[in-house]
Amino acid sequence: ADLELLNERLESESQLREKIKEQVLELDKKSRVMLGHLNKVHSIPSSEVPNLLASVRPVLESTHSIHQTVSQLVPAHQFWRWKDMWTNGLRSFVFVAAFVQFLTDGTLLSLADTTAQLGIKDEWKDRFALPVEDYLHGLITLVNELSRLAVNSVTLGNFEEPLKISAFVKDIFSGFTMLNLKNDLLRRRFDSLKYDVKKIEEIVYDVSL
Amino acid sequence: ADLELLNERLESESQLREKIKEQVLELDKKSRVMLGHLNKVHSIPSSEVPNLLASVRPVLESTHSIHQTVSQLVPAHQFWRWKDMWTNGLRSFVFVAAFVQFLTDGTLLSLADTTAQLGIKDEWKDRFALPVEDYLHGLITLVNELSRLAVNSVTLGNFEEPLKISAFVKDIFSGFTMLNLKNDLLRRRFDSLKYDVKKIEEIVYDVSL
Amino acid sequence: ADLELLNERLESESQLREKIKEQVLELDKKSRVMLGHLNKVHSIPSSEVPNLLASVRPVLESTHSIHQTVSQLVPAHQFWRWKDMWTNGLRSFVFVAAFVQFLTDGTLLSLADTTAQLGIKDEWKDRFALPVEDYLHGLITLVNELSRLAVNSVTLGNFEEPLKISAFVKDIFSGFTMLNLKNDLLRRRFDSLKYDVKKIEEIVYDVSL
Amino acid sequence: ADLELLNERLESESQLREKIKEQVLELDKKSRVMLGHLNKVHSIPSSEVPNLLASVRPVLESTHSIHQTVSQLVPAHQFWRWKDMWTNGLRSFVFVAAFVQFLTDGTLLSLADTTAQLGIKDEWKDRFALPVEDYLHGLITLVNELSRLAVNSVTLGNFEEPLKISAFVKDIFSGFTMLNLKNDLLRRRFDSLKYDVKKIEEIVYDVSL
Amino acid sequence: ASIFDAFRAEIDDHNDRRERLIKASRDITNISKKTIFLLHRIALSPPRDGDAESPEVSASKKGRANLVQVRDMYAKLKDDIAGDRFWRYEGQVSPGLQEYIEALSFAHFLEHGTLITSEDVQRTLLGDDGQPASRLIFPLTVSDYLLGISDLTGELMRYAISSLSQRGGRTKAMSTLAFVRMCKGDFDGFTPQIRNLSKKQSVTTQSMKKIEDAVYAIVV
Amino acid sequence: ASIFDAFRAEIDDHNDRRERLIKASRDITNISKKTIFLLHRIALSPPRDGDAESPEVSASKKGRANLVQVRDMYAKLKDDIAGDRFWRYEGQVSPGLQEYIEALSFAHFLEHGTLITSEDVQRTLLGDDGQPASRLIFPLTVSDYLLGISDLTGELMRYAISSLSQRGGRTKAMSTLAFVRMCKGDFDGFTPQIRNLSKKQSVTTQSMKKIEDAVYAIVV
Repeated sequence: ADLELLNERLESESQLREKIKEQVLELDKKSRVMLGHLNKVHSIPSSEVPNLLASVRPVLESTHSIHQTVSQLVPAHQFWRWKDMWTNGLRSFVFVAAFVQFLTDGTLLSLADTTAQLGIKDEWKDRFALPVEDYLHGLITLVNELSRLAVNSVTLGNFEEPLKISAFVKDIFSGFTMLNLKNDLLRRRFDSLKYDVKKIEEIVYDVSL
Repeated sequence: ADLELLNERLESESQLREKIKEQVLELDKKSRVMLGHLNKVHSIPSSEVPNLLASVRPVLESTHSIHQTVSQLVPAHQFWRWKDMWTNGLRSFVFVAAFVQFLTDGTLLSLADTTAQLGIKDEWKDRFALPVEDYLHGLITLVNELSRLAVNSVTLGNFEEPLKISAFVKDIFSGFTMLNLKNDLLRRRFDSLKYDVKKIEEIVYDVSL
Repeated sequence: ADLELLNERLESESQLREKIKEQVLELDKKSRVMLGHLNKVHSIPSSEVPNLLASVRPVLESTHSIHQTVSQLVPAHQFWRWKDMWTNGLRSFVFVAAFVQFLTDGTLLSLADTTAQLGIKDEWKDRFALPVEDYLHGLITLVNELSRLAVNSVTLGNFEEPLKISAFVKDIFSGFTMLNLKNDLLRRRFDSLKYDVKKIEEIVYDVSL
Repeated sequence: ADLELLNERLESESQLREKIKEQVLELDKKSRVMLGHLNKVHSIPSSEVPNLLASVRPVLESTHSIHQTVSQLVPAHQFWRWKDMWTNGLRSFVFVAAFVQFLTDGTLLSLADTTAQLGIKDEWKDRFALPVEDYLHGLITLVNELSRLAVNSVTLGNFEEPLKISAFVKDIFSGFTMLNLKNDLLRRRFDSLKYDVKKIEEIVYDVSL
Repeated sequence: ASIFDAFRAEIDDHNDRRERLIKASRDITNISKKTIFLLHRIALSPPRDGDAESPEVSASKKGRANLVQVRDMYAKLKDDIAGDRFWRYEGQVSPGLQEYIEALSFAHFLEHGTLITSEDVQRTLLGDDGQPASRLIFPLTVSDYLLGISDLTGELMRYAISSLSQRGGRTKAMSTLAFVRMCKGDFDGFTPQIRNLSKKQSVTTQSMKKIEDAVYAIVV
Repeated sequence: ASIFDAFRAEIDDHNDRRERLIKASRDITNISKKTIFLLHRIALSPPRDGDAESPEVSASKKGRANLVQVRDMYAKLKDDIAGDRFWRYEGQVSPGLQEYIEALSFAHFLEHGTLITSEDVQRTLLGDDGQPASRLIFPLTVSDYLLGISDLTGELMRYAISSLSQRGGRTKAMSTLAFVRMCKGDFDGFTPQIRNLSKKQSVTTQSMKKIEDAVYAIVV
């Protein structure tokens, strides 16, 4: 009788896993669509960037309702149990939001603003939230991408962009320097940021000659 | 400013981790003490078992206050975030409690009774609980140990014990057969139970000749 | 346009996969139920075996309609494309059918009869069939189980059973030795059969004393 | 009794480890602060460098008392037993001290002077010292950083700096080539120095045009 | 034990067929690799006065002529991979097939500057009579097509960077870069469904960045 | 670059010393392994009439005589491992040292049936004058002691199972089993502090179960 009860619990967990997985697949699709759009930023003139961003923003907004659905599926207090299922998607949304913001006005999107842009509500916090760590992962992806953008904007004849990128990235880098990171993936990704910073500085050097 | 805030959060998480770790070290000590005691069951006559169990029970009870401390350290809703830190200890407590129960009266300790014996309160459930999975892990360890006990009790001239063990283990095994297990560690450990069951049956066979 | 076409193909394949998976979950449940029943054969007197088999047969028959559903889902000539999804279940059905047959009249169920007992029609052959390899896997599982049964039947006082098992298993074993198996799972499982055969021989020796 | 003795030894070692760890965390904080400050050297005019160095020097000096504390914690003749705990911090202090010296007067800080600047006393030598290996690691980090500085100083319009850096780095590089390094981390890091030297030469070439 | 006699024949047949297909796959891989080498060599050779066609077009023609051998090999094996057998031995057939697709798509790119369609690839795998669908030697899976093309991007990286040292190389490199970017973008959507594609996409991304860096170095 | 001259000498010294110690560790490992083989052989040989001592005691004596070579090697190396240097080269010294402890503790067990104390092990590692503490060639770490003894349990498993086929083997096996159980129980408490001990404890557990199964097989 005890084992039957346990089996019911295992069954309902496995059903819940399936339901969350469905939502996660949706989120992954949206993530790929946005990354596909943003990838074009490397080959278009800066005049076309606003249109590009205009095509990304509604997709980003469309994640809100899925986040809400997930927040309703996750049982109370079980955010940390299930979060691994959507962590990758969430980190790429942070990247997308922060990249869009940078391309829009050159500023850094704060954690609070990112949370808002992803439509994540504070009252879901025991079921769905944006942890600091994932926000930081998204920013590192942004720096990786910006070092590529610095290269390609010069190729397209835009010599101003690397300067803007360099200043922006230096701020993020010096912010990270102050953080007391554990010896984990985030730490290793931060260590590799140096190469991006250096590469961007070399590009600024090249265009300054 | 945003990054400073983030750093504070990272710092406080790392302090919390240290504090929980201290408690986990205590739990691990108790676990080793009890396993050390119970290990003697393989080399003593059955008449001495009650004394042995009497020395284990107070240690098991002494875990209650540590569980309580951990339950107070873990922030609300974050059980699943931190549980990996003490999972191993918890599983060995399940084993200890279930082994003590078997040695006492030959019955199987239910999940609810195990939870009670470990002093885990239902009202902590978003901070400290005994998940089904860990209970099942403990039972598998019990079966592993009982196949060893079957061997050694025969060596000590106790030919009744294997019969008792065989019946008990068969019930657990057929219970597990009904469970819809994911393809994970628990599943693999269950698959290996067959060998224990078979070994115990062969011992029963040997003593029945 | 080409890529869209590819995408449509993948989508329809993935829908098909979902549909087959649903059926496979049903098959797995039936498999668990039958294995659960048959497990009792190790602890009941032989007089109760017919009743036990009577409870298994209808479940085995109930797989026919699922096999039919799967055979209708799989596109023409694509049996080998999808079969990995249900191989485990199918092998355990072979074991169940062959075990039931052995317990009924002590004979070996042929490949053709197994196919019939599982309700697999010859006209489905490019969509659903019972390959030799899976039939052989089922037989190996049967031998594993019979070495266990030999032990337990003696314990229950049935000294005839090991003799019956021994003769039966020797035939299967010598059949296997004729096969030129590659270095794959089937080969490794066959290599391990030696231990079962030896174990059964020892039991026959013990009871002949 | 012997085992109890061993346990006491382990306990006291583990307490010592905890105490040293506390100090190491302090050293890591100081390291992060100084690296954070020095990072600004890449984006400020050379006239502001003296102020920057003035903010770093007191932090560097504040490590003396921590080094002293560590030297008192470590038992006689056990320097190499514990040094892994603070090696990373120590190497980064070597880098900081040597970088500050270079920025101050363009000279290379010797091993003896580095030892003095870190407040490491000769009489501690069997408990706390600066091994050659760690000094050399610090110098390699310095060269890595100087190739970055060469790039950024040109961007800021300072065309003298690369010449100064180039001469300085060549001396260090030719010093390293005299060493018979084993195939370890130091060797691999030295091998990568070639790229920095080459990069700096290209910059000198560019500015000489 | 007589029932095992029949099993024995079937198992031996299976093992023999498996061996034949593994060997054929190795041969096809070799032909494809040699063809790719040939494509690089001819396409990057300087155009000579009086040549009616560009080096790329002539590379492509020679390459495709070379690859007819592969089709012939498949035609010879057709009993071993007909119908359901293709799916049974997919694991043995795929490696060579993907190399073939890589070579074929490279030849196609050199002549047309576009991505060869899966239909075009399938069309090179018809039976002797050249009739459509019903005469397929075997069906081309989406997975083999995409994974074969994914390998192409690494070759295109080498091709683009080599061509940068030639006259007109920058234009060539830019159009190759555009093509690689398109592959990267178009294939991203397939990563969840196609096993191993995601690893190959990372390689494609690396190749793309290498071309970008090389083009950048020419610009500044 | 003159400052690098001094570094050069120091680095060369370090590399040479490291090599010397690695070589010595290998030699010590060989001597220890041979000694263990000798211990098995003599201890399991049938006692002969008229022998003053049991095979175990005579094995132990010969084994310990053999192991004096190891002490002599350490004494010869003492400058390379004196004081703080021991800690610098611990990684090179440990492997041989642990094998030595395994052999020494086996010899001790055969004669006394008990666990050799860490003090007794340390006593075999004194300088020439045989004076205590101040004359240690190097300090014995808790880790080397425990890891060396942990390896012993595998040898004891082989010893116990071999002896079961001899007269009086069951008693011998039972007392060996009791000893292995004691090692297992006593060392469990050290697993969190000693790296790699937990892996060796699993091996000890396996050895213990093998002896238990072997004894069981004799009983039924």
